[in-house]
Order: sequence, then structure tokens, then C-alpha cells
Amino acid sequence: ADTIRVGLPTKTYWPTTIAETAVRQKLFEKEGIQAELTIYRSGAETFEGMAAGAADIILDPPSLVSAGRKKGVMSRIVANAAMGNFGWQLMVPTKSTLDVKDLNGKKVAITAAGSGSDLLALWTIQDKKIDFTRVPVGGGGLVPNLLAGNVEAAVVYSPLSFQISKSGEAKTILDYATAVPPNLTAGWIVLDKFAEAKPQMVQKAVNALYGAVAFMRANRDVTVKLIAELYEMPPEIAGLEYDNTIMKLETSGDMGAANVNAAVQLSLDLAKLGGLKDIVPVEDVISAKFKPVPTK
Amino acid sequence: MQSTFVINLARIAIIIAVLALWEVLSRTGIVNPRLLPSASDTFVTLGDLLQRAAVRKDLMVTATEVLAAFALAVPFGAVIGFLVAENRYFADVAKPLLFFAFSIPKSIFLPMFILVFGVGFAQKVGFGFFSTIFIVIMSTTTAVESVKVEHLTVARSYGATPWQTAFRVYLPSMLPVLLEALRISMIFNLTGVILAEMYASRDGIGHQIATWGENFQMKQLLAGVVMVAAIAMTFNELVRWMETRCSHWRT
Amino acid sequence: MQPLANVTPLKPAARAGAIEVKNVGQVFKTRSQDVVALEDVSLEVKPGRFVVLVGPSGCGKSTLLMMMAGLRQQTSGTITISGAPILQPDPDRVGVVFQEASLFPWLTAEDNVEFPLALRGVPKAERRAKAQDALKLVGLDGFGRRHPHELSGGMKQRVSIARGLVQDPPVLLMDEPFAALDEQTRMTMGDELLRIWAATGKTVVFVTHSLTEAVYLADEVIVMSARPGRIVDHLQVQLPRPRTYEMLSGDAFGALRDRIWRHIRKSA
Amino acid sequence: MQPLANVTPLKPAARAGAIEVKNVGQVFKTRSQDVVALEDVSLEVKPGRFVVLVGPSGCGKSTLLMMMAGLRQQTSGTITISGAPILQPDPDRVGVVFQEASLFPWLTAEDNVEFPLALRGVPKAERRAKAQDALKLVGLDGFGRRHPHELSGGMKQRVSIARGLVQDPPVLLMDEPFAALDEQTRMTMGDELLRIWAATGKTVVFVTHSLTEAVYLADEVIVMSARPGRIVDHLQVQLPRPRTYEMLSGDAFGALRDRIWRHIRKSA
Amino acid sequence: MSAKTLRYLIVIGLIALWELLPRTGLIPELFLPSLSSTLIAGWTDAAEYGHALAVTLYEVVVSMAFACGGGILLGAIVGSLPRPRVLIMPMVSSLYAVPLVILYPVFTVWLGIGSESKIAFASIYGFLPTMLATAAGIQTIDPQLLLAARSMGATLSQRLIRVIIPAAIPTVLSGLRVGGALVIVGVVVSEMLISSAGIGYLISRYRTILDSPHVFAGVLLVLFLAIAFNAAIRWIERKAAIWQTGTRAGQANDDIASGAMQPAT
Ligand SMILES: Nc1ncnc2c1ncn2[C@@H]1O[C@H](COP(=O)(O)OP(=O)(O)OP(=O)(O)O)[C@@H](O)[C@H]1O
Ligand SMILES: Nc1ncnc2c1ncn2[C@@H]1O[C@H](COP(=O)(O)OP(=O)(O)OP(=O)(O)O)[C@@H](O)[C@H]1O
Ligand SMILES: [Mg+2]
Ligand SMILES: [Mg+2]
Repeated sequence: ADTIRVGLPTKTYWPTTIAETAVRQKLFEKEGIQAELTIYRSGAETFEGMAAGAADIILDPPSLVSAGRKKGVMSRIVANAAMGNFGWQLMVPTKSTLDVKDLNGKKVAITAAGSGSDLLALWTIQDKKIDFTRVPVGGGGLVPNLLAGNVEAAVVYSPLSFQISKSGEAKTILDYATAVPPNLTAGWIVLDKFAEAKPQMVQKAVNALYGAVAFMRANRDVTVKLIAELYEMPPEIAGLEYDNTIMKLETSGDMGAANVNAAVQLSLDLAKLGGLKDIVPVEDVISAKFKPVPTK
Repeated sequence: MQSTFVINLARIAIIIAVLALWEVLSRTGIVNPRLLPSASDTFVTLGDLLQRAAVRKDLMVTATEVLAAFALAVPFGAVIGFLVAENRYFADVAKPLLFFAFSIPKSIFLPMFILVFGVGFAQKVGFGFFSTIFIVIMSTTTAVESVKVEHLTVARSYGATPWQTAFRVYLPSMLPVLLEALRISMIFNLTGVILAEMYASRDGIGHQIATWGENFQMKQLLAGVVMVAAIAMTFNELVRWMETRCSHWRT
Repeated sequence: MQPLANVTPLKPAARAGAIEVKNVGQVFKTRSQDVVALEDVSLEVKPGRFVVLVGPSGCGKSTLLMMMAGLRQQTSGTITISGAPILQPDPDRVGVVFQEASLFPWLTAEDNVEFPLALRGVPKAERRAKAQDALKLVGLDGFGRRHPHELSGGMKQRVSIARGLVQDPPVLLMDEPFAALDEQTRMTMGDELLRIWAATGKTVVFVTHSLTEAVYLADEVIVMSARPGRIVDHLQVQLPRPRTYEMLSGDAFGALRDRIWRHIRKSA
Repeated sequence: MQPLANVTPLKPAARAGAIEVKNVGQVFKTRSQDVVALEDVSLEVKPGRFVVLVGPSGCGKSTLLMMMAGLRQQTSGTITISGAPILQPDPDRVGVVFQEASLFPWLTAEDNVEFPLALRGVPKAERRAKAQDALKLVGLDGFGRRHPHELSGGMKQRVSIARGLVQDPPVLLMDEPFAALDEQTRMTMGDELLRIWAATGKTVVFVTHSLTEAVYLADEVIVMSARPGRIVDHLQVQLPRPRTYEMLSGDAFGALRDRIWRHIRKSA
Repeated sequence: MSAKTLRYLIVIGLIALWELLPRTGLIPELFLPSLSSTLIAGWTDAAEYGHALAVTLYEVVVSMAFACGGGILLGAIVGSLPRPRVLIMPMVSSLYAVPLVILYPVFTVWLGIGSESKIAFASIYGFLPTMLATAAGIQTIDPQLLLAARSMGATLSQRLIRVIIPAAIPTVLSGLRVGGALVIVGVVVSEMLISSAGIGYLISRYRTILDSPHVFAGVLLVLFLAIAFNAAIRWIERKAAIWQTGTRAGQANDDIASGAMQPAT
């Protein structure tokens, strides 16, 4: 059977849960293909991995597709994975009395300049009409620096956000899942060349991935257990991740849906805040050729 | 005899003191235990991790990659370093270039390695090699330059071939510098492989460590660091053992 | 046993061991100025002769020896050993005992002595035996296992002599080999050297500062002047062999010694 | 000018320069076995005496000197210099000229000679002048700018002697300083040394292998036996000073020389 | 062809490849943008890069002082005292075996996110190899020289400065080279990991949004730092050449050492 190489941006991020479920439930096999999962350091690295020919299908935001096209890496989003920043939260230490408005002039930790967390911070600045310093501290530096008081607040991803709020170390002052208007935050991406050369492979892969989403929605216990195992965390937090993130994911993935174009546009507009200059038209970023048929 | 005993005793005492300090800092809350879990907790976690087949497999993968990269980079770098030191022309041409290559953060080139090797064993080994070779070259050059002229003259007068000169004069007289270089190279090598694993991979301990770090699993992170450090230290001790065997003539 | 000896590139006329130095000069370039160490030195040594080189400190004796050994290239002139010019060290033609012991500190005394043999791939047992013999010859029986830093100055020098001897080349160049030895050891070693020389028919060029030693050992004594080094005298020592200590007090001996002494005195 | 000299810790009775060696032994531990280098050596040197130490190669002369200089600790016994035990090098009491030149290769000859003065913070001009004088004394006028590798063996040794002399300590220990010199230079240097000694009233302990030199220079000659090093004779040389070359052929000289020679011969 | 010419040719060749490989599409622009687009990117945002360079330069210089100065000094001290050497060196090299890069995010907790943490990280990163290399170089020194210095009453500090360091100068210089290069790498990498200023920050920011010309404009600046540092080292090396007369390095021109002799006329 052919092997499709799936590139995932971080281990403890919902795309990993999807892909792992697809593998463990043998959904790729049911489609007659095999999958090889590779985990990268972040979105940009994943995209570079695909550009370097080390991944066939990856999950990333539209902004990277747009930037890539300007750099000669021709790819498109073939399936819509999420329409919101689920699990992403602006957090302060529990003892802190600061609200979003009070962050004016303060320091807020983000993972990296130009990353998803940076975009959310920039959106906050714009939306709440305040100004604060964004401090890139890397994934591993978010919580330590927040707890140590080097920053007043941090933009935290899931399930880390659930974990520290559950442990009582930090509390949420802004939930981006609800605050930010729906936009296409991430989709499954393939190179144009690949889509042309092996359309069936792409179709089968998205079938399996959306089959996994369907399976997860239907099987809470199995999924929570899987998350707990993959992320090495207690089941309560895995449960939170399931309820607040997995359950919010797109189930159809259809790029032809009516609201998609606007959602992609919004996403690109947000990316412009972060310094993205290489903007291409929405039509060039997406492809509606593959409508996922979830594998059963 | 007695002095080695005292020294070992002193070493153990220092190690115990450091561990005790770590434990006390964390236990008394002088340092937030969430940021610095106590030594005992870390070692318990380490025990747990080592029980896991997956972690053991990751360690094996990393160890294999590290060894392969090292086995390639050291002889290769040593030969180039030797040439640079021995041949003035070659040195004039290559030294500044090698030096520039050495002073660029290597991680910038990680994508290139994926471009050439894909993601996998070859890419990790390749990047480990790339991270190590420059320091090997530079250290070899220095080591060669510290060799005494008289000794070379003697060897030449007996008609030593270049190989014989290399093995019978250069090697023994530069041994201390060379072994130190070996140790430092090993650390560069290890860091290189781990960086490559953190960047993109399917397995390996570096990949695990990155995940623990991003998930704020400090106990696991520290245990992982201890694991990696332990590997490097074992190697260190191996080199040291070799050193004491070979350099006894120095007083 | 050695059929290859027939096709040796040496001119048949030139017997192994002949040394010819023609119009040799040596100029050192230093940061400040050029130093003329040797000027127009010519000499000829017949095979099998024992030649002693004397001259004031810094006159260029070591430099001349280094050039004969192919370890330093002369600025002008030619040097021929066993009929062929010497452009690089050739242990099959020339062996050297250096002025400074230059032992390898990482090797034991016996390993140091074995070194030249090891380079040629002589089997372990054979070279061990040879090294033992050479060490016994220089009176260091039982010191084989010591490292250089565990030996006294004179002992190191003797190890270095032993290292020169095991090579067994037709021409042996020795640069003040006995300088660090007491008179008794020096005499014994001198006699040993003469015995080996007589038995093997080597050509020996020997540098010393002891005029008594010079006359005692030599067939010929070459006297050099202070810088720029030049040959000021070339004496034939006609005393019969084997030499004895009684000769030291003879008139012939005294006359030779005096003649050299006057040269040295003048130029130092 | 130097009021501090009044509170010097030296016993008032012990004049600067006295050396007392009492029951000193030295055992080297090597991998294979223990080497007894010196056994129960005792000697006393009155201030201002010129003492020569002779003995076969490897008998422990250098070792004894190193211990007197505080550079090596004896295994047993005590060594007192100028009235106080010497436990570590003290350039105010003892200066050393080593058997091997041990010049610093990165310094020029004159910088090498200035080195001990620089350590004590002597101003540049003063130490340059002193170094020049010392170099002139050893016949190396004009070689100050050369680096050691540009000097001949004998020249290096002379730089090393100059370095020992500029230090101007009350006790000067010299380990075969003239070994690499030709006879003429050796004599000149010997006379220079005697002149300096006579002028400054230093105590000198001098190691040599030349028995003629020993008798020529010494007030007293101490003869050591082969390993384990022991003192087998301690002669007073009663020849008048200044010494002359004519004395060399005198009977008194010959007798002394013979007496030492017999010891050496027996033990080497 | 002189070595210099060849080296320049190689450099020119590399520059040409840098321009041509991306242009011809052999390497995607994402991985290596052409030199011209890199220069343009750098030029258009010159102010931003200038500011970043100032920050990085400051961090590099301070770290260099700690890493090279401290490393050489401590390496020389520890390397020349037998007992501390045996005791401390294994621990120091073991310490270096701890993968610091991984722990860096945690370090920032105590050292803050500003220049201090970069300086601390880069100093340690460059300090340990410099110290280890120097201490190892000390051991190749002829013990006779130390004996001579001791006999002249040299104090420990005098022995260090006047004997040990000059005698170990080739090793010390290479320690300086390695240490300095590592300091540059250390500063840039730590900026790339966590920071809001400096060249490393720019590199990682532009990398996150796949703006490769801007990334390589940053890399180019790092290269310039390396070139400047190399020039400084060469200057020191020339000054120090006089100290190296006893070793291979100092006598490479001497025919005795080189072994490449030509027959005289
Ligand atoms: N590498 C060099 N550079 C410059 N001058 C040199 C060099 N080597 C030797 N010389 C000079 O050449 C001259 C001859 O030196 P050489 O070592 O041959 O003397 P020598 O006769 O062996 O003296 P000694 O009896 O003291 O050993 C000396 O004046 C010395 O200073
Ligand atoms: N570090 C050491 N370890 C072991 N043995 C040593 C050491 N140093 C010296 N010896 C031994 O001690 C003895 C005396 O050595 P020393 O150097 O004092 O002799 P010496 O009288 O100066 O001889 P020479 O006239 O040859 O210089 C020798 O047998 C030597 O092998
Ligand atoms: Mg000489
Ligand atoms: Mg001695």
C-alpha cells in the first residue's frame, strides 16, 4: 500500500490526536493506504518539512500557505480543520487582579514572534485598544515565566491552558475560542504537485482524518484515554481538552462551503497584523477539489 | 593510591552537596517547586520513565544517531584539521572559511538537511555530523600546532612516513588536547542530534524532551535532561579513562 | 639474502659511507638581520673514517651536521653521502644523535630506543632484543622501563645514543653525545663507540668540545672557526689503534691537542 | 635604605649563604619499584665557599641541587639555607642554573635574562642594563634579540647562566652549566665566574663532570658515589687564589685530580 | 595561485551559487533566497536590523569578556594546579554535558528575558569549552619551564601570566577562537529561542512567517559579526606570533618543521 506522510506541528496539539486516532482505528488502512506521522517543532517547521518533500499532508494556518506561494512553494488547503482558536486563552496568575484592559503597558508572553499566539496577542491589542509588549518566550517558557512574574500575562495553548487553570496556578481572562470571530485557523494542506499527481491519495487521507474526527466525537472514553496517554496528563484535563477542543473541530472539512472564503480572508487579515507581507488572493490558498468522506 | 581515593571522595561529596542543595531549594520553596521539582522527585520520575519501553526505545534511537554521527565526524574532521595544520596553503585557504562556518548558528540549516535527507536517521546523523565537524577540525588544528619541533625533527631523521609521524609523534604528544576536543565534540554532537530531533522527528529522546518542555512537565523535562546528561557523562568518563591510561607519563 | 643491493642507485665507485661537502654555506634569516652561520665549507670524508669536528660554541657544527643528515637545506653548495646528494633524511644512509636528547616523553627508555626500528616494521621481539643490547652498551641495563622524566640528564643522553646506535646506518653523525657524562662513563662510552666503529666499518662524524676526546677518538680532526663558520684546519691523527690511555700523556698526543687548542683559542 | 633587613627572620648567627644538609634521603616512587636516589647525605657549606659536586651520571647531583633550591622536597632529613629550612623556592636566598637550559622559547635572549628581574618588578631600564651586562659577561653581546631556537646549544646554556647571574642571590646552584661549551669558552667563563664570586662573596655549589674544572674552581670538592647517591669524599682544595692555568700542571693539582678520579672510577 | 586568491575565488563562487541556486529553482527560495533578494530585504529594513545588531553586539561583547577572559584565566589556573585539575575538570566537562539549550527557557525564569539571560547563556556556552581547552593545553607545557619560573620565585599569578599562558598560547588562541565563535552562536541562538530584540529575534520572527529573505539578511549580519571577530583574532595572532616560536605554529616556515625542502640550486 502507498504511504502518506503526515506532518504535525506539535505533539500536544489536536491534529496529533486526530492523526493518531486515524492510525489506531486503522482508518488509513481501511482506505487502502498507510500513514507515517512526523512531529515538527511548530507550524513554520512543518511547512518547511512539506516544502522539503518530507511530508505529503500537513496541518497549518492559511497564512503560511500564502507566504509559501510567494516563495515558490505551491500548496493549498484542501480541508478545513478548525474555525476557531479552541483552547487558546489569555491567562494571568491566579493571584493577579489584572483584567484585559489593565494589560496596557504590561508584558505578555507569546511563544514566538509571528506565531499563532502572537497573532492572538496582536488581535487583542487591536480589538481592546490597548498596548502591551509581546515577549516571545517559546513554548517551554510560557508557564515558567508567567509563574515567575517575568510577564504579567501569557497567551497559552491547550491543553496547557486547561492544565494550569485546573492546578490553580493561573486563570483565564480572555478565551480566544469565543472572543475572536470565526476564521479558518487551520486546515489540511498539500502541495499542488502532490494533489495533481496523486489525487486519490489526498482524498483517502482526508477521508481517514475526518473519519477520525467522527470517531472521536462518537467515542468520548476512548478519545479521552488516548489524549491522556499521548499528552501524559490526567484524564480530567484530557476530558477538558476533549470537550473544549476536539468537539469544536470541523466535521465536514469541505472547502467549498459558503462561509469558507470569508473565514480564510479573515485569517489572512489577522496574519497581516503579525507582519505577514506575502498575501495572495484567497482563491490561490484553497482548493475545493477534495470533499472529505469520513471513513467509517 | 591514597590521593585518588581522596579525590574520588571529594568528588562524591561535591555531587551529594549539589543534589542536597537542589533538594533543599525546592523543598523549602525558596525556588518554586513547580519550576524546579526536587531532586528526589526528578529521580523518581526518571525511574518511571526508564520503565517505559517507548522511552527506552527513544534513547536507543538517539544513542545510535549520536554514535553514527560521531564516528563519521571525528575521523573526517581530524583528517581535515590535520591537513589544515600541516599544509600552509590549505590552511590559508580553508581556515577563515571554516571559522565562519563555525560561527554561524547551525540550526538555521536544519531545513536544508530535511531537503536533502528527508526526515529520519540520515537527517539526524547528517546534522549531528555538521554540528560536530567544525569543532573537530579546529581542535585538531590546535592540537597539531602544539607539537614540539624537536620531536618532529627526530622522527624525520629516522625517515618516518607521514602516517608514522601522525601516529607515533603527533598523536601521543597532542593527546591531552585531542581528548579534550573529543569530549567537547561529543557534546556538540549530542546537542546537534537533539536539536534535529526537536525540529522534526518520529522518535528519539530529543523529541520527547521538547514535548515535555512545551507541556510544562518539569519533572519529565528535568529527568530527560538528566538522562541526556548521563549519556554524555558516561562518554566523558570513558574518554577520561582512556586519558589516564595514555597520559601517565605526564607528571 | 639481499639481492636488491645489486640494483642500488649508488654509483659503484662511491663506497657506502663516503661524505662529500662542497662549498656549503648557510644563511639564517632572522627578524632583525641575516646571519651567516657557515661560509664556503668543503670537506671530504672517506668511508669508514672516524672524523671529529671541533670549534667554538656557535660556530655552526650542529648546523653542518643537520645539513649532512638532510634535516636542513644548505643555502648554497652540495652535500653528497654515499655517492648521492642528500636532500631529505634517509635513515638507510645516515643516523643522527642530537645535541639535545629529544626523547619522546610518552615512551619508556626502551620504547624510545626501539622507535627507529618500529618505524621500519622490525618485529617486536627482534627490536626488543636490539634495544636491550643498545641500552646495555650505554650502561642503562635495567632502566628500560623508565620514562625520560625519571632519568638523569646523562642517562637521557645515553638513551639518545642508544637510539642512534640501533639504527645501524653506514654514516653516524653524533652531536656532542657525551657532553652530560662524567669522565669515567665518557671514557667507557668512547671505547665502546670505537669498538662498534671498528667492528662495523661505519663512517662517524663526531662533535665534541673535549680536545682530549677529539684526539683520542679521531682519525681526522676538523677544526672550525667562530662565525661565520669556516674550516681552519683538518688534521690527520696518526696515532696507532687501538688507542690506550697511556697515549694521552705521549708527546704526539700533546702536540696534536696543542695545535687544535691554539686554533680554538684564537677564534673563540 | 633597607631598614627591613634588621627584622629579617634569619638567625643572626647564620650568615647569609650557609648551607646545611642533614641526613637527607630521596626516594622516587615509580610504577615498577621505588628508586633510592640519595641516601643519608649530610654536608655543610660555609658562607662564601665555592663547592663543586662531582659524581657519576645518575648519582643524584641534580636531585640534591633541586632539593637545595626548594624545588623538590626530600623524603627524609633537613636542608637549611642561610639559617632557615628551605621548603619552597626562595630567590632571595637561592638561585639556580639548570642542567637543561630551560629558556622560555617565546622570549628573546635578553627578555629571558630579564625574566627574574621582571618578576620582582625591577624597572625596565634597570633590568635591561643588567641583562646587557650579564649577556656581555657570557660572551653573547649582540645576541640579545635572538630567540632561543635561533641560538646554538652552547649559546642557550650561556643565556641560562646569564639568567642565573642577574638574580644575584647569596647562594648560587649551578648544574653542569658549562657542559655544552668549548674548552676556551669554558675557561673564560670559569674565570668570569670566579671573579664574580670573589667580588660578591656568594656561596656557589657547582656540578661538573670535568675533574680539571672541579679542582680549578673549587674551595672544596664533594664526591658522590653511584646510586644510591652517597658522599664518598669531601676534599679541601688548598691551592692559592687566584688560580692560574699553570697550576693545572702542578703536582698538587694532579694529586687532587687523581684522588677524585679514583673515586669516580670505582663507582661509575 | 596564492592561497588568498583561491580563497577569494571560493568566496566568490559561494556568493555566485547563493545567487544562482535559488534563481534557477534548484533550491526553493523558502530555504535559500537569492543573495540579491536578501540584500534588498536587509536594505529596506535597515533601521530595524541596525537596532537589532546593536543589541546583539552589546550582548556578544559582554559575553565574550566573560567567556574568553574568564575561560582562559580559570582554565589556566585549574590546568596548572594538579590537584584541583583532577578534581574539578571532570566535573566541569560533565557540567558541559548538560544540554543547556533545552533548559534555556527555564533559565529565563531567573534571569529575565532581556539581555542578561542571553549574556549568561552565551557566556556559559563559550566559557566551558574555552576553559577546558585551555586547561588541556596547559598540560602540553614543558614542566621544566615551570620549574625554572618557580626557582626564580614566580608567584602563582606570575607563573600564569608570564609562563603558562604564553607557553600555551596556541591552545589559548584556539580556545579564544572556539569560545568567541560559540559566544556568537550562543547569543544568536538564545535570541532565537526567547527574546524581543536582537538579530536572533529577527531571524526567528521572520522564520515563523516564512519570510526567508529577511531571515537570511539576519544570517548575513551574523556572518559579519563572525568576520569582524575573525579579524580581531587574526590581529591578536599576529601580535602573539612572537610567542609561538617554540612550537609548530611559530615555525611553520622553518624548513626543519615543514619537511618540504627544495634542493639548493
Ligand atoms: N634557526 C636559526 N636562526 C638563526 N640563527 C641560527 C639558527 N640556528 C642556528 N643559528 C645560528 O647559527 C650559528 C651556528 O649554530 P650551531 O647550532 O650550528 O652552532 P654549534 O657550532 O653547534 O654551537 P654549540 O657548540 O654551541 O652547539 C649560531 O650563531 C646560531 O646563533
Ligand atoms: N622523577 C623521577 N622519578 C624516578 N626516578 C628519578 C626521577 N628523577 C631522577 N630519578 C633518578 O634518580 C637518580 C638521580 O638522578 P639525578 O638527575 O639527580 O642524577 P645526576 O647525578 O644529576 O645525573 P647526571 O649527571 O646524569 O645529570 C637517577 O637514577 C634517576 O634515574
Ligand atoms: Mg651545537
Ligand atoms: Mg643531572
